[in-house]
Amino acid sequence: MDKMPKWADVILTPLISLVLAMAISALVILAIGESPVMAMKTMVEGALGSSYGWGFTLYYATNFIFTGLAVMVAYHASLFNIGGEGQAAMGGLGVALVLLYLPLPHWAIALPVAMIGAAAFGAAWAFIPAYLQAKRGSHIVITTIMFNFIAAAALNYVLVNKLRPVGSMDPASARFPEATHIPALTDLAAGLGMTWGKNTPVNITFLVAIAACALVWLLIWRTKLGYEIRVLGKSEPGAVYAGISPVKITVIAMLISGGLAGLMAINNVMGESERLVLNAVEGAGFIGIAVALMGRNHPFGILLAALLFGFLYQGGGELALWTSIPRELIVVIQALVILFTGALDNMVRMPLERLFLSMRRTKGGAK
Amino acid sequence: MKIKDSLIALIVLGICLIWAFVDGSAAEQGIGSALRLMTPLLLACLAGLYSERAGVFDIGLEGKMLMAAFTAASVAYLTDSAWLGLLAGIGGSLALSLVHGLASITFRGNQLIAGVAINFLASGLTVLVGQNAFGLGGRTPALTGAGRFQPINLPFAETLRDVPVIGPIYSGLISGNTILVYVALLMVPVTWWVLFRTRFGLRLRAVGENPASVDTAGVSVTRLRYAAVAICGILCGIAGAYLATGLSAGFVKEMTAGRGFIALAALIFAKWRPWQALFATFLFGLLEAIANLYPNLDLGFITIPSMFMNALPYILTVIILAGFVGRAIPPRAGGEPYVKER
Amino acid sequence: FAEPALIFDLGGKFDKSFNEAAFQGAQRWVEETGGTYRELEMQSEAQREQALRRLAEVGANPIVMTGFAFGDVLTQIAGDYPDTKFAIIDMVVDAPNVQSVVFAEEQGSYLAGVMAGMKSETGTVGFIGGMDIPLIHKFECGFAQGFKATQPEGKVVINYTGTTPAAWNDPVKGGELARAQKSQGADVIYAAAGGTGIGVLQAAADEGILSIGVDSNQNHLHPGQVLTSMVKRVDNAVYDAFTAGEDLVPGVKVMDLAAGGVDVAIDDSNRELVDAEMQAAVEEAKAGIGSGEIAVHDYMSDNSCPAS
Amino acid sequence: MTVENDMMGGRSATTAPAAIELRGISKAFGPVQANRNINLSVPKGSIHGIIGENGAGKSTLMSILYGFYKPDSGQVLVNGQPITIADSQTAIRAGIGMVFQHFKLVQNFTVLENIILGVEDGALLRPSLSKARGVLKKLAAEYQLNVDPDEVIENLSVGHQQRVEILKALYRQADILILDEPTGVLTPAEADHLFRILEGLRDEGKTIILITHKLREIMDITDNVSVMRRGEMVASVKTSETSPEHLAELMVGRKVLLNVEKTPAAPAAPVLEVRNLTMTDDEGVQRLRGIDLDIRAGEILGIAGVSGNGQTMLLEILGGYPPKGSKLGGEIRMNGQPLPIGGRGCDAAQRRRAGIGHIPEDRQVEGLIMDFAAWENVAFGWQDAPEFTKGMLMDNAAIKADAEAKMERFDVRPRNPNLAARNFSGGNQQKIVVAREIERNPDLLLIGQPTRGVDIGAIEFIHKQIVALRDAGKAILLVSVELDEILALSDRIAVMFDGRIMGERLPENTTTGELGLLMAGVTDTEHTPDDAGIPPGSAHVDTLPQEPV
Ligand SMILES: Nc1ncnc2c1ncn2[C@@H]1O[C@H](COP(=O)(O)OP(=O)(O)OP(=O)(O)O)[C@@H](O)[C@H]1O
Ligand SMILES: Nc1ncnc2c1ncn2[C@@H]1O[C@H](COP(=O)(O)OP(=O)(O)OP(=O)(O)O)[C@@H](O)[C@H]1O
Ligand SMILES: [Mg+2]
Ligand SMILES: [Mg+2]
Repeated sequence: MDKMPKWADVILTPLISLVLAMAISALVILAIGESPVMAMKTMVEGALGSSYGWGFTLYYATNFIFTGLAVMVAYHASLFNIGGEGQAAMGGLGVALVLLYLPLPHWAIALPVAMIGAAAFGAAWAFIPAYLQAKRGSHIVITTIMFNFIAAAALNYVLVNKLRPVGSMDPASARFPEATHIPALTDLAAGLGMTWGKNTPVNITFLVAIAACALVWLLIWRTKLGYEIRVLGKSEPGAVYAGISPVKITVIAMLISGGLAGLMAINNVMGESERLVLNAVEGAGFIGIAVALMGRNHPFGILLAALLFGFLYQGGGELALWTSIPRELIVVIQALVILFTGALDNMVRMPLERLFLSMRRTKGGAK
Repeated sequence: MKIKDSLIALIVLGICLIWAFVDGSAAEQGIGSALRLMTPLLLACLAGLYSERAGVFDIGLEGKMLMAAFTAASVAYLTDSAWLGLLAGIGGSLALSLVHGLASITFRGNQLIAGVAINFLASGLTVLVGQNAFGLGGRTPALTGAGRFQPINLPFAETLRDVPVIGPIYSGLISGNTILVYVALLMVPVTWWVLFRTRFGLRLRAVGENPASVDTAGVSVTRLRYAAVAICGILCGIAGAYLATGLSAGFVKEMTAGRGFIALAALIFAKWRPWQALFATFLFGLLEAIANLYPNLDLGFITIPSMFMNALPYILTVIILAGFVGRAIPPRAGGEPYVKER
Repeated sequence: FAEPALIFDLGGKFDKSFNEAAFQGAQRWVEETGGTYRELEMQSEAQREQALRRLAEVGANPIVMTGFAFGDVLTQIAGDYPDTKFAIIDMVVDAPNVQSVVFAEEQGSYLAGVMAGMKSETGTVGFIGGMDIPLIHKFECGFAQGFKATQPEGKVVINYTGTTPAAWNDPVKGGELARAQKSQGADVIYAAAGGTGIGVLQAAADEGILSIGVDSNQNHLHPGQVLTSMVKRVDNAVYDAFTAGEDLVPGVKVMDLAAGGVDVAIDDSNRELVDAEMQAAVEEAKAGIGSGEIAVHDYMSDNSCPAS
Repeated sequence: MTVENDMMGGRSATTAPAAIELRGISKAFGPVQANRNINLSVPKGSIHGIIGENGAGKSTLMSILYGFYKPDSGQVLVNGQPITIADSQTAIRAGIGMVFQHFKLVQNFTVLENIILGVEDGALLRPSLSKARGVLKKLAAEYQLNVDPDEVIENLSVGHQQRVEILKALYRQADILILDEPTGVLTPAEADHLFRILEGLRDEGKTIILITHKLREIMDITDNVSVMRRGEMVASVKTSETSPEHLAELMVGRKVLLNVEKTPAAPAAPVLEVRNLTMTDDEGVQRLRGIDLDIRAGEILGIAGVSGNGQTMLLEILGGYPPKGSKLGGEIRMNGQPLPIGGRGCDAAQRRRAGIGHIPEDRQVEGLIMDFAAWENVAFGWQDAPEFTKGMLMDNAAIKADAEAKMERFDVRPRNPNLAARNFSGGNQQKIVVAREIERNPDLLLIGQPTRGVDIGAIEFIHKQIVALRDAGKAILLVSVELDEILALSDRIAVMFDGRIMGERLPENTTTGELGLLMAGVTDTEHTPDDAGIPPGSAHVDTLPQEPV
């Protein structure tokens, strides 16, 4: 028996929270002497007002979907993977190595191969923390934080000393061969005779991300492995009683998690920059934590949260690009959205529950 | 059990001793550097310790420190007083603690999300407000004179300088730090004492282990947790103020540079205990100081690249953690809001 | 008449480094001409192309961008806007409508090295870079050459702050590195590390040793305690580009010592530190570089440095 | 519905004011009405029992009295004075102490620290601790409640933990003591000891409220008893004027069979053979010292013993998951085939494949995933079973259908497979576990504490199912600390003490007294002083040869 209808819980509550976050954001904008209406308009138009805006919003969202799913899968095994940043960076390395050194004649071949490379490198980077957690009890939060730093150092080294073309100033790999460039969504639209999102970075990885959401949902709630992951996440003694090996499941869950984080590289490295640059992940690994938690560790929630963050990123980018509002305002708005929808949600939910309960009481009393 | 508990201490002391033996003067400088690098980590780590011991997990240490660094530097600049700056730093950090408390105690929200939000909030607000106030892209103007905490020379530091062993340790390491370093060091026994020798500490630990036990003993869970979160805010405030007005001379955006996360790692490393927190944070400081002093290890046949030396502290941390420290069991009620009725 | 535009790299326009210098150049142009310009700050890699295209499409001309990271994107899109002129700083892009402005940081750093060599009593100086990337090695290598030219037996202690972008904004670590270098004997420290450098200069001043600033003139930060600053006149490059407007000349523009692109700053804040002898040595080095007598090796040419 | 409530009112009107009087207490948890307009009067200096099915609202009512929950409406009077109990502090000051069903102890604190928590004298601990140490010594002597004041709670047995809870209340000088299912986790000896203490307290003039599912205890010790059903108080009677059957009927609303009906066993071939099983834990303490057991098809072997004597480990080893870091020895055969003991290839899944089912001792920690829906719990442990899977996928439709069928057959209420396990009452949670394991039709079923904290209606049902499985020719190993249960269900009884089997008895030839001695490690029962409960001569009958140790 629930205190209020499901729609009120999953739609009404976040919506009101979002409105509250936006209201406070408006106050902040006022406080720095700018117009909230103008700011809101710029953001919404810039992110959602045209196929161009959507092209960017979806591009960012794609990154966050992968890192969000990564956090989610680990979370269901009650592992807090803060290492998405490093795993995604390593995924980028995997993509770069595959695309630069394997002769891949066509993107349709390059894509799956690069996906394997990305997932393998991301998973490999998650493996040591996972193994140490499972076997030695080394806390995964520490080890994944450390592995983020180590990944950054490793990439710094590889890009500067190994992958950088001779004479280039830029600590970045060479461009990937033309044949391996995956189609952008705008190309697909053009194939269908439409003009959509010209010159936007969103590419078919977005579709891969949607598929990943579905697959992760399937994995967690429909497969035996997912069942075992969730059992372990809820109760380790329970898992042992049920004949599930905590060591095995811990490692597998983290490998999947790292692999998903690594897959993000398909979007930003293979799809957008078409070469590997330094700091390509740009904090998406950390945003993934917020996205997963706000999405209530459900792929559909993650999809929505990722879109929301994509919107904030792109809308905020537009704001910073075309108005005098500093780009940090966006960070503040993001913070408020995370705070209100993710952590202060009960501030809205509790009164709503009381409202629905009393409504039910009066109705119940009448009959 | 006991040996395992003091293992980090032994490792740290061992490194120091070997270093002092191999290269005395470098060790003196390095250990001094480690002490300074340790101080913000230690304060933040103890801050987290209070909060998490009371059952409120805090990944917002970074944000609280950053906010404190900013408010401390701003007020120190405006008033030309490091002490007022310190107060402001504490105030700034406390404000975020209040947000954390509101979200995770009063409204029983997700403590981790609240922490993430606080990190974002601090990162954005500091630059936004700073740019509005000073127009330097979020930086505060450089602090001078009374706007900064100056090193204090302890009594007899000069006279004892040439005494062997004691001289370098007392005059070189212990003396000549800013007051906040001593505050941080003092906070270790104080925290231990508060936690394990006072009524408040007993209740605080109890509320992190089993809040229902505290509730049924007639003590308010909410008030205790708020108190813990507030102490966390104060300590993060000191840490941030030390960064901006002790170690450097003003605020630079994102100047905490991940120290809040390292402090969090140290807290787990220390298994939520004050003395171990001292050694864990000192270990981080020490490893960084070593990497700073030997940036390009030339082994003859191969020169270790700087990136590797930069990553060395993190690599060693993982090795020590996996090799010697083992399983860390967090406070049992940690991370979960106290809900009586669902 | 089209407005010019300036795009800052991820570090932001107040990076205490070359973005800030670019900003100052634009400001100077505004003050002198009363004109207006558009400016953008990047927030993510994916925005580079967006920003360039949008600016080109709204008719901004010329479009100036700071940082090598734009090189790749500019190569891709310059052809799409043949009527727009672009200027890119710190990178060579071969396109008919692009001016590539490259600085001879090694030459300016060489001069800084010479001054450090004259000043150092211990025979040891320090170099602190932000991230370990080729551009910063260019500074490091020029500095080391200048120093070794003065003190052939001297030693340069080299540190890099870190491997993440945080390395550019960590004054605390910068300060500790400076102290570590001092303990190794360094008495002049050259910082090429953005916001981290502020901590280096501060620590050096606190410790009573000298420091050398970078990019813009930082002598005033600690008067009498900053030996000099290796100024990289990004401001001039931007100013020139804005002034040239649509007539911006494509091709590679080398901003070396001779062109006034790099220099060491001597002003009221550090005049007392620079005695006549040092002044003469600097002038001599300048002349030597100008005449080709002194060939300052560019790290970028072969990824190695003869002086270290 | 008969409400026999006037008796209490009459009494309190003529004598001193009642220690506790509740008037019209109501409490809802969201949509659940846990207490509805409850009236209750408890005379001073009496022991008052409260009974009711799982989820009837007993714990809620008492928690309101203790200030843990706030009532939605109603009034509380303590010693005739109206009082608003806003929090537990108020309750403690009013002289009320409570021992909760789930102990409210800090696991990694010492006994002393737990005792003083909330009632420290002054800001420093040292004086409080030394004072408490003194008081504790006196209380221990007075009430025979011995516990080591410096021991950490997690190292104490549940029985001792409960002593700490009682000491906590006494230390707070409680005049009114509420105990919520105190005997659920106690051995008979411990329970008897507790009751002597309670009687002593009553004789001192203290008032005691006792919640229990065991009617024998109600009949033994209480003066009055109140019955709750579905949030309402349905009756309050004098204990001397009622009978267990009557109470059971009041509670459940129908006649309940209080004794297990079973025919004599017809044991066939041995199913499980255990030979010289030893186990040393990770701290080097030997916990099992050579166990030999045989269980045959169609019989129930009951293992009696005070908890902590190795029964849990025996179950875990047989269940395929010995405690981490333990060293094992000996031999286990199932249907003649040797089973691995520890190491690779030995886990719970392997045991299930070998035909072993397992109802674990702790349903909430091991037996169920509390946050999973009931239907998901039906596949718990059997997630590999072919009928629940389609390749790598789980066949959720099949699992749900199976869950619905099981819930139907086992009368799990509410019959909602989508409800999380957490939201079922203890008895119904246990029915889900029992249904899952029994319906698998295992050759051997391991059962630990099948009815702990379960109401009588559910106990009756669960016992029937266990007997039915035996009658279907399956072997059953039953571990319980409830001697009544062991005696009622077992065909043979083995007593465990200190990692050994002390002896085997036939239920019809032994008594609780004799078993109690064996459980205490006394093998030589010849010199036992005659106990009132032991029929003469029974202690001498050794029906089975003693197992070699
Ligand atoms: N904290 C709570 N939040 C929500 N519902 C609760 C809570 N505690 C109890 N309930 C519900 O209130 C009702 C009464 O529960 P209560 O614990 O009082 O029963 P009980 O009689 O003590 O049962 P048992 O014999 O199993 O101990 C049940 O339906 C239960 O689900
Ligand atoms: N915090 C709670 N929220 C919701 N329901 C609760 C809560 N606590 C207990 N319940 C429910 O109240 C009822 C009685 O719970 P109680 O705590 O008395 O334990 P129980 O289920 O009887 O277990 P046992 O007696 O075996 O320890 C059950 O339905 C339980 O699920
Ligand atoms: Mg109960
Ligand atoms: Mg119960």
